[in-house]
Amino acid sequence: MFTQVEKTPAQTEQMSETRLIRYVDALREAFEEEMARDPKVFLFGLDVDDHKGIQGSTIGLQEKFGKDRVFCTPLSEDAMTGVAIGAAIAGYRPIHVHIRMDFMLLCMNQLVNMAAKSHYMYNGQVKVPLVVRTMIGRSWGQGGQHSQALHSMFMHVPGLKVVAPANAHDAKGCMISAIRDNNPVIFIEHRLLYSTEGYVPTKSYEVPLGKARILTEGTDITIVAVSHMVMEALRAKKHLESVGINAEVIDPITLWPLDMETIMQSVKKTGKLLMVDNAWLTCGASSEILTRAMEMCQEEDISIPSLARMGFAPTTCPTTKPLENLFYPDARSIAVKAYQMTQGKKAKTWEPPVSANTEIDAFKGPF
Amino acid sequence: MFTQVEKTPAQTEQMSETRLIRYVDALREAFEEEMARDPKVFLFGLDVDDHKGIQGSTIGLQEKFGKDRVFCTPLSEDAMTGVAIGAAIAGYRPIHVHIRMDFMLLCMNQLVNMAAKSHYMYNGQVKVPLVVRTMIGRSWGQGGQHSQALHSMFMHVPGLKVVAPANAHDAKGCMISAIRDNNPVIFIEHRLLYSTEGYVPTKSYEVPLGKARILTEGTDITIVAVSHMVMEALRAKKHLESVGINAEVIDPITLWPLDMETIMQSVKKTGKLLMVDNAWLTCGASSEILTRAMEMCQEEDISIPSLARMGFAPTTCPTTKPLENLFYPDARSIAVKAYQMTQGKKAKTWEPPVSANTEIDAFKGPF
Amino acid sequence: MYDQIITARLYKTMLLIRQIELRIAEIYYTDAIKSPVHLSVGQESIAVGVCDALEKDDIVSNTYRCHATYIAKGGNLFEMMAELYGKATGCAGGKAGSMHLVDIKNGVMGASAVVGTTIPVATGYALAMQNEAKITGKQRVVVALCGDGGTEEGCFYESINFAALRKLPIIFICENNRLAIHTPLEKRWATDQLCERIATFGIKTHKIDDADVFTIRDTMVNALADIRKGSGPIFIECATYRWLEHVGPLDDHKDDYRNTKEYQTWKDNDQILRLGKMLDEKTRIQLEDEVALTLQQIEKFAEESPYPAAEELYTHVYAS
Amino acid sequence: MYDQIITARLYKTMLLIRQIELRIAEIYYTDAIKSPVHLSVGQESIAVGVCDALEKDDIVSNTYRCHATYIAKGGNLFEMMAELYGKATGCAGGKAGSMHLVDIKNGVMGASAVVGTTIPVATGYALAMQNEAKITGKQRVVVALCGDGGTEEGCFYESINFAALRKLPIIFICENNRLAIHTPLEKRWATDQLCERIATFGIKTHKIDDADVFTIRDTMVNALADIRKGSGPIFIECATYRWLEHVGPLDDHKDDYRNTKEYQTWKDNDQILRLGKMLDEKTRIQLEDEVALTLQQIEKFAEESPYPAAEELYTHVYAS
Ligand SMILES: Cc1ncc(C[n+]2csc(CCOP(=O)(O)OP(=O)(O)O)c2C)c(N)n1
Ligand SMILES: Cc1ncc(C[n+]2csc(CCOP(=O)(O)OP(=O)(O)O)c2C)c(N)n1
Ligand SMILES: [Mg+2]
Ligand SMILES: [Mg+2]
Repeated sequence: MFTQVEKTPAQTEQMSETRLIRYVDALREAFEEEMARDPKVFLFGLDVDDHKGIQGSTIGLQEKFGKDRVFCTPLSEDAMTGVAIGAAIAGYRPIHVHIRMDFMLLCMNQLVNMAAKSHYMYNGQVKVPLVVRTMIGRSWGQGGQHSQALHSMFMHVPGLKVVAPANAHDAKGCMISAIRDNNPVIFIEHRLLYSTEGYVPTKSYEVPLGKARILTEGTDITIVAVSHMVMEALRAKKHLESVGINAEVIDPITLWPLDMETIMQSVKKTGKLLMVDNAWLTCGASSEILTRAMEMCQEEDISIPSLARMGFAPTTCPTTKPLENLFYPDARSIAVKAYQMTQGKKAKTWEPPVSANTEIDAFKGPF
Repeated sequence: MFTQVEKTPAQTEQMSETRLIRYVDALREAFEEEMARDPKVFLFGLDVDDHKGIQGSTIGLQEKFGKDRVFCTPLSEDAMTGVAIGAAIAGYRPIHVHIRMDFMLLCMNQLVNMAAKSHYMYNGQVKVPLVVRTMIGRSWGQGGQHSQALHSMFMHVPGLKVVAPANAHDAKGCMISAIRDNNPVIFIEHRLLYSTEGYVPTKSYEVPLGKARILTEGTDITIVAVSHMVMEALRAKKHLESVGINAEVIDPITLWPLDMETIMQSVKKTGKLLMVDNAWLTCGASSEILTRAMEMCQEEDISIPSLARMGFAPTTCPTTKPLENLFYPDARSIAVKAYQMTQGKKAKTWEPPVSANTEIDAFKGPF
Repeated sequence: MYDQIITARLYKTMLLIRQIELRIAEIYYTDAIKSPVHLSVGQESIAVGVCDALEKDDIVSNTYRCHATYIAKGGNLFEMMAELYGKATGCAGGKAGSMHLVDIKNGVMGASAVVGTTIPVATGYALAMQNEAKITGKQRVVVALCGDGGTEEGCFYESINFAALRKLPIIFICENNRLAIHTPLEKRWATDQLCERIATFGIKTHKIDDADVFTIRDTMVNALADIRKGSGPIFIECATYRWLEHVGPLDDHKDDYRNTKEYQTWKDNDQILRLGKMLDEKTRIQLEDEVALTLQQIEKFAEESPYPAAEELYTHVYAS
Repeated sequence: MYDQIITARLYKTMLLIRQIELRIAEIYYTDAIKSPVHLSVGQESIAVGVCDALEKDDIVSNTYRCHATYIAKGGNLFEMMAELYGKATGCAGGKAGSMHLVDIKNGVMGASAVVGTTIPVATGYALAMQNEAKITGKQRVVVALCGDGGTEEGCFYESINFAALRKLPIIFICENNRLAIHTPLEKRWATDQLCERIATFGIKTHKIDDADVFTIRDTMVNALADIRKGSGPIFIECATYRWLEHVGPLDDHKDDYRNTKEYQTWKDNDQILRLGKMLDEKTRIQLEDEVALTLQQIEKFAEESPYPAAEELYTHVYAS
């Protein structure tokens, strides 16, 4: 399996004991603990109670909590999202699951017109404590309709929170926070992260929404990466080390609200910000983070650092492997970009070695 | 009525004769001319054939072109969008109408998963020449679900074009271009623009998609404004003139593909860019335009100009007038912002006079 | 036959709705209400027949045409009027306006301006109540109202299927005025067999053609008894007629998109007139006076209430 | 009874589908096909019974489980196999993969990986054909296929209503294998009365329980004749059984989410076996040889074709 971090920040930060477990199991623990703690929490969606249990993340939960609290639904994403909202308004804490983020396009109306607006529109009379789990697909020919990462659409809308943890520790801690949060939280998982392992405390803990994490410290450039791109950025950091460049890698974890303070502290130190999104660029998280960085510098009258971004190619995602590989940023392309930013345009070109086999190549399903 | 421009660029640019007509009538002319020209063009959607005819923009069309080419539908936004896509794939050129942009959240799946992707996913075998008309609401208590401007969600998705003309001339010319375009075009109208008048050529013409327009030349600051905010920006320019500041106002017209060249030429001249979006800021058109401006400066090694943005407050739109007024940027707040940008932070405060009655106050429906 | 007490109560509530809405129409020209208003004038018997059968802790979910049900369910009238005026004392502090009246305390769960979208939300509320009843032993019920147009949205069928599948404690009510804005049913429905269709989901259905407030109430009483025993969802289609324009204060029969003879038939069938005649005059006049007084009070309250302060723009974006 | 020519044709096409899919399953472990494959093994009679009745310029729209219909409708087999291999010579140049086979020339309008979403698109295509027929005088027909799961999406009902309302030349076919991934029908449908429900839209319906390829074909022939005369839409529900796992090359009956006895019943009812027995041996062997040869050829073509060049990533984002 692909272990993400040798020394996870989780490990040092938490006082309690930790174990090395998979992202998907960390999620499962969060559900199990929170459902045991709070009878108002329930989990539903297509396939949550079959023998595969959403890649294992829901296995055993129906046996433990019964069919009222863990159940599958018809294929009706729009209404089922409304159902989740209604139950949340009634005081429950639903967790609704979509096995692909692409399918959330079917329930945008409920999420944007209803979930995001109810608390404000009703002037606080109503709360919508809802978690919408959704998975970004990638690799093995998922293609145009099974690979989209649409977080910027949700970041755009006041009233929604958006979180996209990239390791097992944050997956569990953010899920617990999301379940306890009184707002609709779009919880973004990534198919390729599920089998990655990380150190996770044995005791329950929250990872606060709205707080970024510095994954590795560095002095030469700040790389902010989202979701699965965190893994690529950490690999890129290794490449960069081999040529004496010391990158600080930051995972915003929560995409909305954004913790720009942590990012800017780093950028002030390094003078360079490379934002690597796991999504298209236009009107994306990348444009927002770069714009805010620029605005904050102007505000404080400091000179604007070198800013750049990477993300999906501006195309639909193709299925065939050679084109799919080009569609995504990877450790090497990130390293090269960071190299150019630190060495200046005239630096000689550099080709990092080809990466070893990663979770991307290893993935062959199940989908 | 509120005439938008004294000397419209349309007038000087076009060789043919012009008349002063309303935005909504300019649209109607576009439909009538294109439907007469091309039998494959048809127009459908809720209410297109009632006696009010989408604020008048479709009146008389059913009488002229028959019920096969102009017809209303059941309230089924999702499927009707699919129907439009299917007809487009079959070689027709549908124009589908939504009287509120908010309702497009019901058909995001069809627009993003189907319309935007078909041409690419089928490697060119299929084309989707589709126009989706959609209207931004504002004023008179439209509230949270009748006032949204979601263009950034569509700009985010490769395969869609997005256009938001702000005057009668561009409304007609862009509509003609959109109908003739072989891609899905999201055509954004604004309720408050419908009754504004502009000079429109008597002969048919296209306003090319992807080309911005400099509305008024200036030397001190570039103001880029979207949709109805163009009117506010033009009023702000007047305010600024009274204190000796000369603003260049640019309407991008097409939001995707974006004409950054025109914008950057202006910014290089003025050294200042204020982007006034008619939408929320986060992951919006404003972040994209500012980010691109910054990227282009870095690319060309020129120092980054002063960049700023304004848009909707980061809240749901409230209905009550006093709060609604605060939700939107207006001529005065734009002027003040531009003033600060040109005069520096230490400049003494300036309060432009209260604006005369505008189309915003005049609006009382019909909705 | 209904006793005088119930008749009086139904009459008063229908009259209250009618008078409040006609007063809204009357003062609309003053621009005190800066909000699109979708009036239910002529349709009152549905809201009243339905809500009179409910208990306070039962729930209704509404469309943008929500005044009638809000009033019938016992929503706070002062807060309603203040909301229309955009005042801080409104049920949503002026943020929601006419299309989104809410009063959770009195079982009004809100309303949406996007047609159909409250149907699944109400269904989810019913799911919560079904679970809740397993603990409390008391089965509260949700009523989800929608127009004929609302039944054309996909989420209507999705909700119906889910509610039937899980036997949820919900009553779906279609207020069928055969119009969506100006478009008649015939241009939107392939056939008129809505109840037959819903029945194929294993749901008991009722079609009420004459808007008789007693029939509606009786149907509800029986439906509620069944549902509280666990029957699962029930569907009621009520024919009705919208007297005024789709949105706004006016009579628009001059616009000639609908039949004035039909209008007359429905006016002759007006349930307020009918019940008024069933009451003794003293009672009737007393009720009318009470209604008139309430009207004055709520209007005064709305007028005199302050607008929300500027900082309210930024409150309640996120719940703490 | 069907004559030998038709029987032979149906047999051959079903066999072709079966063999191509089994071959896909066989070579899947080599990773030559880097794509999720949703095989129709066991369900072939629907695709073949349906498409055999169509003309070349009629259109089918598909779900992600689209190999069978693509083949039955006459989609180019070389381009199909190359598409699965992700090659430049594929029907979509490698950009679409197994879930989105397309061949407009042969009337395969594409397929979606998002359940239900092709149903309205097919409906729109039918609308275009209805208009086109007014000029050409020839009524082409669209066939919209979906699974039992697909009928749970709101857009299914929205499309059905619209198609019935406008009497569109479309046949909706539900391939009811009673499974959505691993979830049985009973957990998704409130009742099993789909045909009854669709009938309330004024649509003629047919329920075929045994997957008999001749019955399916006959039903289609009659339906097409009616539709070409302007009858409006027709709905056909075909029971069937998926032999292999939802996605991927394996038999997953060991996973114990479904009934092996049912599996055996369906295997005994295999239409390929049945028709094979109806043919004289010489014909059968000849057809089998032809199929085997085709298989070899298309596999070779796919293997030998080049991958798309890097710059193909950026082509066809926008149409010119
Ligand atoms: C999803 C959506 N589509 C369109 C509209 C525009 N619209 C507002 S009211 C209405 C008619 C709805 O008719 P019906 O459901 O019968 O309710 P009624 O107004 O007759 O009470 C329409 C089409 C909307 N608000 N929401
Ligand atoms: C909108 C949507 N929701 C969920 C999925 C995940 N999913 C893929 S196939 C499938 C089952 C569909 O069942 P059915 O329509 O009966 O087709 P079958 O696979 O049986 O042929 C599901 C739920 C999807 N692709 N699209
Ligand atoms: Mg109606
Ligand atoms: Mg199935």
